[in-house]
Amino acid sequence: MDLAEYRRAARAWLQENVPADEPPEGDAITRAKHFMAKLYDAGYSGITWPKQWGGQGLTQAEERAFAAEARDFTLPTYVFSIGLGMTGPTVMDRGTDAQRERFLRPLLRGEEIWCQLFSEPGAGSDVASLQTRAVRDGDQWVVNGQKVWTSVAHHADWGLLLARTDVDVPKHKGLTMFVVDMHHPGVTVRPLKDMSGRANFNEIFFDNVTIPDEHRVGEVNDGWSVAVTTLLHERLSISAGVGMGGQKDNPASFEALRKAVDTSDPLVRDQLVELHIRSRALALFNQRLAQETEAGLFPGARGSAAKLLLAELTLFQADVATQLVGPESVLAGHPLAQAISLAPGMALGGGTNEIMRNIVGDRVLGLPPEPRVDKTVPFKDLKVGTQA
Amino acid sequence: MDLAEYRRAARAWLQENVPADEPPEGDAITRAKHFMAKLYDAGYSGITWPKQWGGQGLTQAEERAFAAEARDFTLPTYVFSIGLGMTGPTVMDRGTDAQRERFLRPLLRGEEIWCQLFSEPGAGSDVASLQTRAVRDGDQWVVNGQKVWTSVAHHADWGLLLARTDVDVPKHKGLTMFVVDMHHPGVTVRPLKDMSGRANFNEIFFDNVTIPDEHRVGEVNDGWSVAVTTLLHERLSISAGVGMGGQKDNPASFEALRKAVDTSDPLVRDQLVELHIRSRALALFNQRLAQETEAGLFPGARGSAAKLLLAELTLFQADVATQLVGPESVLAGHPLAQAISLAPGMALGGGTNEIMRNIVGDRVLGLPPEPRVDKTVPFKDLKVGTQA
Amino acid sequence: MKLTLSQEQQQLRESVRSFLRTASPLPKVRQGYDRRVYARLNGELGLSGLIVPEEYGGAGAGLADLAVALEETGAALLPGPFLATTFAAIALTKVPDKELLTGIAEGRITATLSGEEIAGDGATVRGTLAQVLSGMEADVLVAPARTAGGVVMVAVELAGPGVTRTALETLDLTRGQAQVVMDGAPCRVLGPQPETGIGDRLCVALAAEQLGVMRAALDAIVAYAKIRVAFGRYIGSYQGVKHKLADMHCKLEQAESIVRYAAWAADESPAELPGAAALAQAYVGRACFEVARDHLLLHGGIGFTWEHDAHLFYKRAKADEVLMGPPRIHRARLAELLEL
Amino acid sequence: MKLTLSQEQQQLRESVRSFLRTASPLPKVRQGYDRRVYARLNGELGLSGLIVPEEYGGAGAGLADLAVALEETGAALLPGPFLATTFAAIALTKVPDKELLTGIAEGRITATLSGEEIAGDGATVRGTLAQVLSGMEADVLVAPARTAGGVVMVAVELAGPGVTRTALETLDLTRGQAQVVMDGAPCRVLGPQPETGIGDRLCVALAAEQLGVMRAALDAIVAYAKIRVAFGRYIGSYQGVKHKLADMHCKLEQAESIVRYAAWAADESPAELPGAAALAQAYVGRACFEVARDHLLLHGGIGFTWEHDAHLFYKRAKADEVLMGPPRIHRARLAELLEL
Repeated sequence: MDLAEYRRAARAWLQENVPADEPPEGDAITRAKHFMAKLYDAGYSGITWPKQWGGQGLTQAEERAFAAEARDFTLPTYVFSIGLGMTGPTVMDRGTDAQRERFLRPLLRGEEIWCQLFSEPGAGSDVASLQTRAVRDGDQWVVNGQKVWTSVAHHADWGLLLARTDVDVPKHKGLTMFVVDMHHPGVTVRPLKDMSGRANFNEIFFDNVTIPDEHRVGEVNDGWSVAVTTLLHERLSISAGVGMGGQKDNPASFEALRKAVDTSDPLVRDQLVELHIRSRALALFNQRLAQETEAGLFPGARGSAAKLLLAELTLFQADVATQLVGPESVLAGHPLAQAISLAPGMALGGGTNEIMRNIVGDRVLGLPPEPRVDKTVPFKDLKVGTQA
Repeated sequence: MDLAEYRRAARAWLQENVPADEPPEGDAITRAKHFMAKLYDAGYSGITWPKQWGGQGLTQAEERAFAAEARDFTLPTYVFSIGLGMTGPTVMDRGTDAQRERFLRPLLRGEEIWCQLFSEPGAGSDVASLQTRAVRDGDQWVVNGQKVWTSVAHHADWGLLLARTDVDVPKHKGLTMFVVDMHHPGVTVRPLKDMSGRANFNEIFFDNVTIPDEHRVGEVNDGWSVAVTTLLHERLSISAGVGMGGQKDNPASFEALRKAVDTSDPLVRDQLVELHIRSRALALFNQRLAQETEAGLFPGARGSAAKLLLAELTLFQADVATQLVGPESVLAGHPLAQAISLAPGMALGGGTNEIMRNIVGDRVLGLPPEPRVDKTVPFKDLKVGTQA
Repeated sequence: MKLTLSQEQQQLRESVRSFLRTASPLPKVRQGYDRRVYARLNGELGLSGLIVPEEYGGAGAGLADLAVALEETGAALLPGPFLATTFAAIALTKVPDKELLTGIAEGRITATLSGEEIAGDGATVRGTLAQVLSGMEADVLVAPARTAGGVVMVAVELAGPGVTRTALETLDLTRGQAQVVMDGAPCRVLGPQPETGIGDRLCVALAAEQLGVMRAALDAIVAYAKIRVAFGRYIGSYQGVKHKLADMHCKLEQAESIVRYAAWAADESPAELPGAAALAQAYVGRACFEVARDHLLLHGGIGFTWEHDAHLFYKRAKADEVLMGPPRIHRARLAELLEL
Repeated sequence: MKLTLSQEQQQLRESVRSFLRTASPLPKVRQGYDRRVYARLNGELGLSGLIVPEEYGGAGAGLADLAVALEETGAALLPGPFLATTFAAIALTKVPDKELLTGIAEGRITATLSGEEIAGDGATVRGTLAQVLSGMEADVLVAPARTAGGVVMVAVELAGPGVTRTALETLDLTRGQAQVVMDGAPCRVLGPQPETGIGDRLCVALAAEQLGVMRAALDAIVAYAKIRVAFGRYIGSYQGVKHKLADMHCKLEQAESIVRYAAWAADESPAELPGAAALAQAYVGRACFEVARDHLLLHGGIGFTWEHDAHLFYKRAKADEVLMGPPRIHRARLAELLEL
């Protein structure tokens, strides 16, 4: 089957099978699982993953073709995105065959939901300074600590957990990666409300939670290199998504605003022009990155530039929109009140603007690194988190 | 004599004695010296300096009163500003009595002109990394090296020179301060053109220039602490001048621009409004600092905030002015062509914007310092200047 | 021109600040308007009567003093109708009314002010005001009403007959608004609408509150930058953070200078007031939001959570920025005053 | 839409870049226009004929290719009439003239273009053009002339009778202008003035040059940040410098994307061209100056000296930004095209 044909078939399947409207939350999980099962049966789940572990064994070309078609639909697969984009690929790359056998197919078939457990209240940008401890006890590990910023944790069956297993070595060298059963006693999931009042994240508390050693991913104390694999996959899946769509429902977009404001005022018009310029500049940059990717040129750290620009644009849009619309924009029911409340999220999720600038400076421009004070000190002697 | 009377007398003297127009360059030095002599005879030179060394022994109150009156005049004393504002006070604070006796009165009487010799091509923001060497030879020192950014050096009789006397200790600990005779053989002054084509600075080359040890200021290897004294006086005299006047002749000022551009265009009007807002914001900040100073509250490092804002405003003004005026603004004869060429100077003289932000962050906000890699290494092992 | 605080003003600042620190700390702010705090604020500190003329039982202070108080209520994100009552008091000093001014000075009456006109017949009013600041908490509405005889200022009891109030939640969790519908609501005519000065003084008062909001936001993130560690260093030691904080400090310095100037102009130099007031809103409103925004962002992920206070400042700053209308109106006013 | 370079375009870029690196390095740029460099540029590389149709001896390329070449001449701050001749060639592709196009393609003729109208009678022209790009170096002026029969495009020999040229120094040391006064100067009518497309293509061509200027400026300061030490560390390791460079890189990425898009639109999608051209000037002109300005500032004191090259980029960037008029005209055009 050639690529064009593959694409047509994918489109036809999507048209027939994607539910027109997203169902309400509670039921959504059942329907999402049901949809993933259909996707799997149709051969569109794990397109590039090896057949041995439940994938289709096809190439990036088919994957991109399907993704391009899928962009016109809203697939109800959000709760599987962490598993498919980050934790699944990590198990594939770094897990044992037994782990691959156990975890990958149920993920592709939509039977099990995954979350990722890296960040902590004291370890955000600096994930490797995390404090959650895993202590060996025979052929299992006992985990205590707290994680945060965990999406879909309240639905998750499994979590990919990074924990500290040695405090006597520098921080990057005492971490180990595990798969933890989210239904295990001692795992508490607490919803975390963001500043708009929505609960899209969770805090997770571990109280003497045990993990069998066979659920360890990679070697003991080699967890940081496993985490780097996961974060690489995360960056790939974020940068693939950056700037794609999203403006359609944005009340602060150029198209939405031009209808909402008085364009007979030249100053208002000029603000809209500025919004147009910035939106187009970023959209074209994203399209250029996508064209490069399709041509086989991997954008690498340049994706961080796109992410930084998106964070800035998101804030700028909501800010200028509320200025243009004026007093009514801050009424609770107004879409812009929600927009301005959510606007900082893009800058704070997936790496702050400062982290993005470091990445662009270090990896794109090749600038000399900041001197590091935390690479050689044993973890127990290191300043971490929040302290005077 | 009470303060008001002092002020009236000062004003009367200024009205009678300040030449109406500044004379052309060559002759200017003679006239400046002549004027300084008159100023000295009238008792307005070194108002707060001790009588013993030629000053008037009065208080800050008289000094401020005279300065306030002098603001309405253009005193032809520019070539003495380094001596009066920086090097003279340093000799006063840190010199021997013999040095005070020798140097201060001739300075106050306008007989001798001074320059300051700290910066080098490889040591700008980081003055303490300078490389000019002074090597002891009996009761004198032999100097070799290069200085840069030296104002009025081509007219100077004396220079306050910071040189390295020990390379085996960390960089701040191997410097010594000297007074160098600018007429000594081996001192070469080369004018340095700035990007506008004007030569307001000089490069100074020292080729086996000798200095008698009695012209050393402070202890051997204690030059950095002397330099800190000088830089403190420099900062005081800069921050005293920041934002005072200056807009009158600025072709990029609000008042100049409103006459030069088409204000029927609402976008042009709004740019002028922005210019007005920023100019007023800084002018009011400077006035507030001045009022605090008059009330005896020393603004300290907050003056660096004013300097940073002035650097940014200067660039913004020239930038927006050329945008508003359009193509003719870049013709060589247009005042804005000169303005945009000189605009970066404010950000590059007296500390870059980055240095100013460090000062504000460290000393005003009390933020933790950057870890330093250069404080303990012997100078000879330290990376300095420009190198791969 | 006086741009620095007098000793008395510094004492006023200190007393309001220390009162609010204990009586209305941030955790309490989320619970909203507390009448008991207001009673003490007005009773112990006399804040409600600060600008009420002495003949009506107030302290007869000017806007320079008021600005000091508002800076502190702003910094504390004080919930409830303090700013609204202040707005009304500013208007009432131009159409003095003994009952209202005395009531405000004694802390008995909370009030609010409408900039929009309603319709009146001298005894009753009718009309709809879409967004009245603290409209649910205020006892009295002061508003311009167009009557057959011209525009007059009237006072309407908001809990009285003919008035329907609907609470409006806004972005700013600490201060709500209300839709107020009046249909034959009894009113009292206070006098003809003053020609100038009210709107400008509101601009100055709001700018003073904004100055407090931005100062508190900057203080909060500076304090955090001194205790939060990333990669083994306090985040405040990174130039990426330090330089941004320095820029925020520069904005604060300029904003304070403008607020002092505008308050001085309101008290001492009427000819300068319109330009100073427009300058205050044009500069301070923007600077306040930018500082509150960057303070939130520099907190990192925790700043995005509901539990953290950062969003309270961010939202107050945005709500304040558009309180008097789209911010461009202040720039347009400046253009006009500068005769551009 | 094609936003990436083809293999051929990458080769073109490499050959222009390596030619200019040796034939016109920055120290040489200060000496101004060198006819020998132009002869080789046009002879060896065929740049003058790049967009001249094949029937007139050119390569018949589109703006996407031209943009690649202009990016490199911009990055090298190539002095002299290359951009001016390119502007004229863009106009001439719309009113083809064998003599001029062949001459340009062969590198025999340098030309310039006026956007302003002069007056003509079909045989001679008169009028004053205040600022003609490369007016002293160009052989021929192409300009719209208003005649009794309408506006036509004419060609005027600038060294010919009836023409008085006065050299104008500008901020940009690498490229001068001239005042051109024509009083009965003989002209040749090329054809009626084309209705659309010239101005937009000039905007795109200029944006391509600006993209090159900003890229070269960013490259220069990034290289310096890797070798300049302050306080014992390379300055590029400080976030104060690093983060600014990252922001400059972001501007460059967006500018390149816009230039590729606009050049593609000029070649392939005429309906999109006006909006793309205005977008290119509105975004790239500003970004180019900002990057050139910050690149100069980040050099520290040395960047302020005449001897350092930083000011050459800064001045070219400013001169380019206002070359087509006050930059707000591009924003106004966008507003119009967006039907705001």
